[in-house]
Amino acid sequence: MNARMDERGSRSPNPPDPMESSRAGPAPAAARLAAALGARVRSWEGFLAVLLLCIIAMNALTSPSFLTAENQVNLFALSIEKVIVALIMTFVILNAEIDLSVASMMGLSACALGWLVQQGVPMPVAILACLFIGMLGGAFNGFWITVVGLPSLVVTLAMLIGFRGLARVLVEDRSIKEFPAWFEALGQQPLVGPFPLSLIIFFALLVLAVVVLRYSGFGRQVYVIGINLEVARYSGINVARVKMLLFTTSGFLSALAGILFAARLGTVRGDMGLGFELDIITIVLLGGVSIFGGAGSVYGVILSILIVLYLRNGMSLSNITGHLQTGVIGVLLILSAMIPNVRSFLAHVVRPGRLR
Amino acid sequence: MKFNKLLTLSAVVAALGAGPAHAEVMAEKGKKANLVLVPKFIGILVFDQAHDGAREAHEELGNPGTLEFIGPTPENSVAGQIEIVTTATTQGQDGVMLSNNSGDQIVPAAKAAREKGLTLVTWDSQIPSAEGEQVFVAQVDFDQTGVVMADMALSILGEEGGDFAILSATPDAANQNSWNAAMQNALQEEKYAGLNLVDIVYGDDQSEKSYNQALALIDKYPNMKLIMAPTTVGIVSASKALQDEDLCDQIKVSGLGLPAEMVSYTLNGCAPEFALWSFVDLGYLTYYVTYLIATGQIEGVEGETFNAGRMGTYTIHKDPTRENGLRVLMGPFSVYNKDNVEADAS
Amino acid sequence: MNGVPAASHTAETVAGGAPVLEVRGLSKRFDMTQALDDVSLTLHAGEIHALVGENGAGKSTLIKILTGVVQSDAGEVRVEGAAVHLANAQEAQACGVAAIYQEPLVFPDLDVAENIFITHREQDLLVNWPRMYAQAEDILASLGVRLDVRASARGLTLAAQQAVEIAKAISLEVKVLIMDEPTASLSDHEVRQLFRVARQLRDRGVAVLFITHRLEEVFEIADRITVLRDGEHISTRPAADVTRDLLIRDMVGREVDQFYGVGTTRTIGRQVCRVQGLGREGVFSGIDFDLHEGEVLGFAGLVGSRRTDVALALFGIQPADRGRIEIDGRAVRITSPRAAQQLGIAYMTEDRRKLGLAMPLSIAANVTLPVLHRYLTRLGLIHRPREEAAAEGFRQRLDIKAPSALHLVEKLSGGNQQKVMFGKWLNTRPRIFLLDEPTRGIDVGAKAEVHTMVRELAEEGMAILCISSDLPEVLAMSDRILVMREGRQMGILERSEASQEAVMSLATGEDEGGGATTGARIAEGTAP
Amino acid sequence: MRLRAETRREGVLLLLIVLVLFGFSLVIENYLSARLFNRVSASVAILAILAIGQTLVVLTRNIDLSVGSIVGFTAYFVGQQLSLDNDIHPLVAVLMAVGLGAALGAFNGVLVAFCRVPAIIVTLGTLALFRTILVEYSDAQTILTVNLPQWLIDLPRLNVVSYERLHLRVVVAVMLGVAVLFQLLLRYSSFGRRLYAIGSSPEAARNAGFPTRRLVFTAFVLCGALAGLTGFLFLARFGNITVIAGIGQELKSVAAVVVGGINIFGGSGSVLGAVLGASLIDLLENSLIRSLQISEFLRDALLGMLILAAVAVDSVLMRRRRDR
Repeated sequence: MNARMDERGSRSPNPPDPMESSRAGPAPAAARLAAALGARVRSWEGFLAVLLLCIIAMNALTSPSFLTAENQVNLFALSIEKVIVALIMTFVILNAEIDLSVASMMGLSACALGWLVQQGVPMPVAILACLFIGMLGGAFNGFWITVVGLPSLVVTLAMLIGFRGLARVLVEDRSIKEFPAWFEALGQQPLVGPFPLSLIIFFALLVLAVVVLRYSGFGRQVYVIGINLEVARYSGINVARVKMLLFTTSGFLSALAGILFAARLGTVRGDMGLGFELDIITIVLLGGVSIFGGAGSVYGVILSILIVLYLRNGMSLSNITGHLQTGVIGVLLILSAMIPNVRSFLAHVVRPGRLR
Repeated sequence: MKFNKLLTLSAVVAALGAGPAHAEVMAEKGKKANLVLVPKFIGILVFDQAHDGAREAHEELGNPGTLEFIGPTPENSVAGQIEIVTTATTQGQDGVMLSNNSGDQIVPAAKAAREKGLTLVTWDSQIPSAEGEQVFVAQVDFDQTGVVMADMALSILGEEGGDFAILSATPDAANQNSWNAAMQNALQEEKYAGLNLVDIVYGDDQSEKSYNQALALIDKYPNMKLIMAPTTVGIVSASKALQDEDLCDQIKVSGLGLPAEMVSYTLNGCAPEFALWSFVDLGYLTYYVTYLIATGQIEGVEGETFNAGRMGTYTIHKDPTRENGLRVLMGPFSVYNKDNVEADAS
Repeated sequence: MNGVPAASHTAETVAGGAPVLEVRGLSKRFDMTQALDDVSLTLHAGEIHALVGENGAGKSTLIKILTGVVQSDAGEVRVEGAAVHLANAQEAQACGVAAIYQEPLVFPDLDVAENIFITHREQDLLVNWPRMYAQAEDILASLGVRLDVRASARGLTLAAQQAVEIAKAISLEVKVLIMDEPTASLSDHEVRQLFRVARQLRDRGVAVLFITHRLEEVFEIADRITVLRDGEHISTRPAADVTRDLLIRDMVGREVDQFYGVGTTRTIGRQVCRVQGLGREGVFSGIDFDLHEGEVLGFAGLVGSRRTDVALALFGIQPADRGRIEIDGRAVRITSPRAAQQLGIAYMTEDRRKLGLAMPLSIAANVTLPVLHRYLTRLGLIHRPREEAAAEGFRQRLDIKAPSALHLVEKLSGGNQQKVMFGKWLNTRPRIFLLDEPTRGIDVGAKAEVHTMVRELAEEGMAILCISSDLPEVLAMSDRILVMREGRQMGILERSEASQEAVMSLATGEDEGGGATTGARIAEGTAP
Repeated sequence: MRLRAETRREGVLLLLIVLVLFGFSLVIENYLSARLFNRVSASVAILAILAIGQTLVVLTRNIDLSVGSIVGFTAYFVGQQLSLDNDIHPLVAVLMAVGLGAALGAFNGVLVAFCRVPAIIVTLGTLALFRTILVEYSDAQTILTVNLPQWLIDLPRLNVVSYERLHLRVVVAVMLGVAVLFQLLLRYSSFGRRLYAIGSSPEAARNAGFPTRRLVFTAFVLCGALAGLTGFLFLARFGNITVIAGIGQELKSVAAVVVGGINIFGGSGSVLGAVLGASLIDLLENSLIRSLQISEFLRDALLGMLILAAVAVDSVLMRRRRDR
C-alpha cells in the first residue's frame, strides 16, 4: 500500500500531506534543518520568550528598583492569587470549557473564612471548611455541565453572580479582620528565604501543573477531550469524570487562592477578587492556549504570567497605572493573537512565487 | 464660602484635643519630598478637585520633588491601591496620600511602606484600624456627618418625620459605612424620634445602578418620604430618578453632593438640602500635612500644631471615631440649599 | 463490462454536445508534492463523465481547482469557451460549476428549503418563505425525493443531505455538476435514485463529472471515463471502449486480479458472546446472535437499518435498554465504553476524523489512548518508552507508513490513519472486535491489506463483528451474515447460503433482490 | 400544529416570565401595577437592545464582550458633545451615538473577520482598550444632567402611547422597533439567513462561497451600532455619566442572550428570544430589589441561581420536545 493522501481528509483546509512530500523525493537537508529551527523560534513560546526578554530589558533600563529582590518577590505576591488560578484555568480551557466563577469563588471562600472565624470556629477547621466549600462549588458547576449538559460558559456565568452573592450574604457590609496573627504572618511574611507561603504554593502547583499536563495520563486525557470530545468518549475515557474533576479542582484552587488572599490582606470583604476572572482568562489566552481547547502548553502560560506581571510592574514603576495598564494588556492580547495569522497570511502571499 | 451656613466644629475639636501644647509649626518651603496622591479610583470629579488642591499646595511650598496623581480603576480598586502603595514603597517615594478604598486590606502594604520610612497620610477615607497610617485628614468629623445627615432629614421632613432610606455607595466603602453607622447612632436621640430608617441599599457608585435602586425604593416603600444618599454619584442618580418619575413633590433627596451637579435639583425642590465639603481644600490640607511629616518638620504625633497656608492653623488630635487613630479635622461642613447652591455651582 | 479493449487514448470528440468545460495543462504543487501535472480534460454538455483513480491520483485537487477552493499554478480553465479565473467558490458558482460531496456540507440549523436556496447570489433581498417552500417542494419532487422542506437539516440521512445538495445545484441551474464519490454512503436503492437524477441532469444538458471508487458504477452510468494516476492524466475513453481490466490497469499501473480474500480454512472456536432480544427504545429491537472465537460475523443492511446502533449498544456508547448480552456465558450490562473494554470488546468507528482519532496527537498517543492506564507509572505519569515501544510495535506490525511512532496522525494518509485506528483497538487486546466500515474511504491497495488483517485476526481466535456496506466485501469476509432492516434483524445467513441476492432480499424486504446484481452498495445512516 | 423550534423556545420563555410575575405578585404588594410596568419596561428596553446586538454576533459563532465599554464610550462622548453644544439636533445626536458604536464595532469586526483573531480574545482586549481610551479621553470629568439639553432630559419621561396609567415609554418603543426590525432582518433578509448559516456550519458557509468575513464584520458593526444606541439611551435615562458607565453590561447581555435560547455556539436563536431573555433577567433583578423579604445581600445569590434554573428548565423542556 502506498502512503497517499486520503481524498476525504484532503477536503479539510489542512496543509498538504507531508507523506506526499516524501513521495516526491527528499527535501534538501539544509532546507529541512532551517525549517525546523524556524519552527522552534517562531513557535508561540519562542515569541513569548522574546517578548518577555524585551519587557525585562526595558524595565531594567527605566527603573532602578526593578531588579531588586524585594520588587521581584513583591510583583509576584501582588498577583499571586490570580496566577495560581490561572494554572487550573489552563486545564479548563485546554479542555474546551471555561470557568467564569473563579473570582467569585475566591471571594466566597475568603468571606466564608472570615465568617467562620467570627463564629468562633478554630482557624484550621475554618480553612478546611473553606477548601471544602470550594470543592463543593466546583462540583456544583461540574454537575450542571456534565450531568445536565449546559454549556460551561452559561453555568459559570450564573455562578459568577451566585457565588459572589453568597459571599455578600456572609459578610454583608462588614469587613472581618479577626484572624490570628500566625495566619496573617503566613500571608505577609517570608517563609523560606524571601518567599512567602503563597509563592511557594504557586511554585509547587506550577511544577505539578507541568508534570500533570505534560507527563501524566490525566493530562493526556485533558488534551484529548479538548481536541475532540467524541474521540475521547469513543476511546472509553470517562469524559464526565475528567470534567467533574477539573471543575472541582478549579473550585478548590480558587478557594485556596481566596484563603491566601485573605491571609495576604488580613481582612476580608464582600468584593474580594471582583473582576479577577477576566485577568485570569487573559493570562491563559495570552499564553497561547486555544479558546477552543486542545492546544497550548503550561510553558506558554508561565511565560504569559511573567509577561503580564513584569509589564504591569514596569508600568507601575514608571507611574503608569489604572486603565492604561489594562489597556496595554488588552492590546497585547489582541496583537499576540494576530501575529501568527499575519505570518501565515504573508506566507500564503509569498509562498507560491517562491516555490514555483 | 461666606454664604454658606457654616457648621464649624472647632469647639468640639478643642474640647477633644487635650494633649500637650506644641508651638505652631510654620512650613519651611523648598524641601524635597516625592509624594503620591492616591484617589479611591480614577474618573470621579471630587478626586480631581482634591488633586487640584494638592497641586496648589505643591507649588506654594516650592517642593522640588514630584507630585504624582495615581489611581486604580474602579473595577480593580482594592488590588490596585495595594499595588500602588507597594510600588511607591519600591520606588522609594517619600510619602503617600491615600483616599483608602480598601478598608483594612491595605494594612499590610501600608505597614510595609511605613517600615521603609514612607509617610502615609490618609484623606477622605481612613484606614479603619488606623494601622500603618500616621494621620487621617478628615474632611469633617465622621460622627458629625451622621448628625448633619439626621439634621437635614429632620429639616426636610419636619417634626412629624417619616420613613426614609439610605442609598449608599458599595457595601465595602469605609467612609460611607462610618457615616451610615454614625447616622443610625444619631437617630437614637429624642429629637429624631419621628425619623424612621427603613432600608440601606447600595448603588455601587454607578449611575445606572443607583438610579434603579432609587426606583426600587420608591416601589418597595410606598410611605417613604426621603432618600438619603451619602455619595455624590448616588445623590444625583436618586434626584434624577425622582424627577423622571414626577415624584419630587412626595419624596425628597438629600445627602452628600457636589453643588455643580445638584444645582438644578435643589432649585426645583427635588433635593432641597444637601451637604459637602471642599475637596480642593481637602487636597490642599492633606498635602500640607504630608509635606510637613515627610520633610521632618513635624512628626505626626498627637498635639502637634501647624500652619497650613491659606487654610490657617490645624492640630493633630486623637480620632474620636477610632480607637488608635490620629486625625486632622478640616471642616467645615457646607450645607447647601436653594439660597446658596448656585453660588458654589460655578 | 465485456467490451473490447480500447485502442484510442484520446477519445475527445465522442460524446455529448459542445464542450462546456475545458481544462488545459493544469498543474498544482503543494510544497514538495506535484498533486496535478499538466492535466487536460474536456466536459461536454449532456454527458456523464467518470473520473477515476486511486487516492492521491489528483482527483480531489482537480475538483478543488474547478470549484475555486484552490488555485492552480499553471494551466487554464475555460467555461463555454471563455477562460475563467476561479478565485473562490462564489466565482466558480457564478460560472455554473457546483459540486456535491460524499459527505454533503449542509447547514444543520437551517431547514431543507433554505439549504437549497441560501447560496443563491441573485436571491431577492428578502426571503419569500412560502414561495421558497413551494419551489423547494417542486425541485425535490422532480427528483423523486420526498422530504419535508420545513424540517431542519439536522438529522437528515446522508442520502437526504445529498438530495438537498443536488436540489441546490438544480436550483442554481448549473452547467457542470461535480459529484465527488456521492454513492459511497448510499444504499442500493438510493444509488439507483441518484443515477436516475444524474441521467435526468444529463438530459437537461448538464455536464456531470462523476467521481467514484466503484467500477461497477462507472460502467453503469458513465458516457466517458478519464483515469488519473499520480497527478497525471492517463486516459480518456468512451465507456463502451473500456473493460474492467483495462480500467484497473490504468488506475493502478499494474494488474490486480482480485480484491477480496478467498475462503479461509480457519476453525470456529467456542462461543464468546451471545445476544438475545437486544433493543433500544425507538432505535432497534429484537437482535439475537451469537459470536464465536475465530468467527467473522458480517452485518449487512440498508440505510437506517441501525447496524451501527447495535454496535454502539454493545460498546456502551448508547446502552441497550432491553434484551440480554452474555459474554462467556455470563450476563452483563454494558453502560459505558470502559465497561465494554473491560469485557474485551473494542469498537472501531466508521468516522476516523470525528470519532476515531485525535488528529493533532502522535501515533503513539492514539494507540495507547483507550488503555492509557497500562502505560502509567505508579505516580500516574506516562511511561514514554513503554508507550513508544508499544506504538512502534504496531507501526511495524501493521506497516504504518510513518517515520516514527511519534509522527502526528493528522499528517498520515487515510489508509495509514485507518491502520492507526486498528492499532489503537488491537492494543486493548480485544476478544470481540466490532468493525464499522473498516475499508471506507481508503484506496484499493489499502483495502486488500485491511482484509488480510481481519482474516489474520480471526485466525488468531478473535471474534469479529464487521459492519460493511460493500456487499462483495461482506460476502467474501464473513462466516455468517446478519441482515438488518429498519432496526430489526431480518435473519442470519450462513456462508453457504449467502449471496448478494439473498442478502438484498432480506435487507430490502423484497422477495427478489432488486438491484443486487451489480455489486450493490448498502449503507448505514449516521448515528443520531 | 407543528411549531418551529424557535417558537417553542419563545413559548417556554414566555411561560417562565409569567411564572416569575405570578410568583412575585404573591410576595410583593402592588406588584402587578401600571407603575411597575412603566419602570421595569424602560429598564428592560435598554438591556434588550444590547442583547439584540449581542444576538447578531453570537449567531455567527462569535461573542462581543466589549459592548459594556462601547455603551460607556458612546454615552460619554455624545453626552459631552451635547453638553458643549445644546443645539445639536436630536437626530444628529442619535446618529453620532450609533455611528460611534458602529465604528468601535467595526474595529472588533476587522480583527475578528479579517485578522482571524478569535472573537473572545479580540473583545476581551477591546473591553479593556475602549475603557482605557474613554478614561484617558474624559480626563475624569463627569457628564452632568444639568448641562444636557432639555429634550434629552425629558426623553425618558416621554410616552408614545398611554392607557390610563400604563405608559409606553419612548425607550420601550425604540426597543420594540429595533426588535421588530432585526427580527424581520434575521427572518426575511438573505443577510440575516446567512448569519444563521455561518454559525450553523462555518465550513459549509465557506464552501458555499459566502462572503463569510464580510458578514461577520457586518454583524460586529451592527452589534456595535446597537451598543451605541444603548449608550445614547443610557445617557438619556441616567443623565449623569461617569467613566465607569456601562461596566458589567457585557456579561448581562451575554446572560440575556443565553437565557433567551440563542445557542452560544451559533446557528440558532431569535431576536424575540433575546428580548424575552433580557426581559426575564431584568425582571428578576428588578423584582428581587423590590422584594421586602429578600435582603440586599441575598439578591445576587438568588439571581445567579434563578438564571441557572431558567436555562436548565429551558434546556430540559427543549430536550424533551426534541426527543419526541
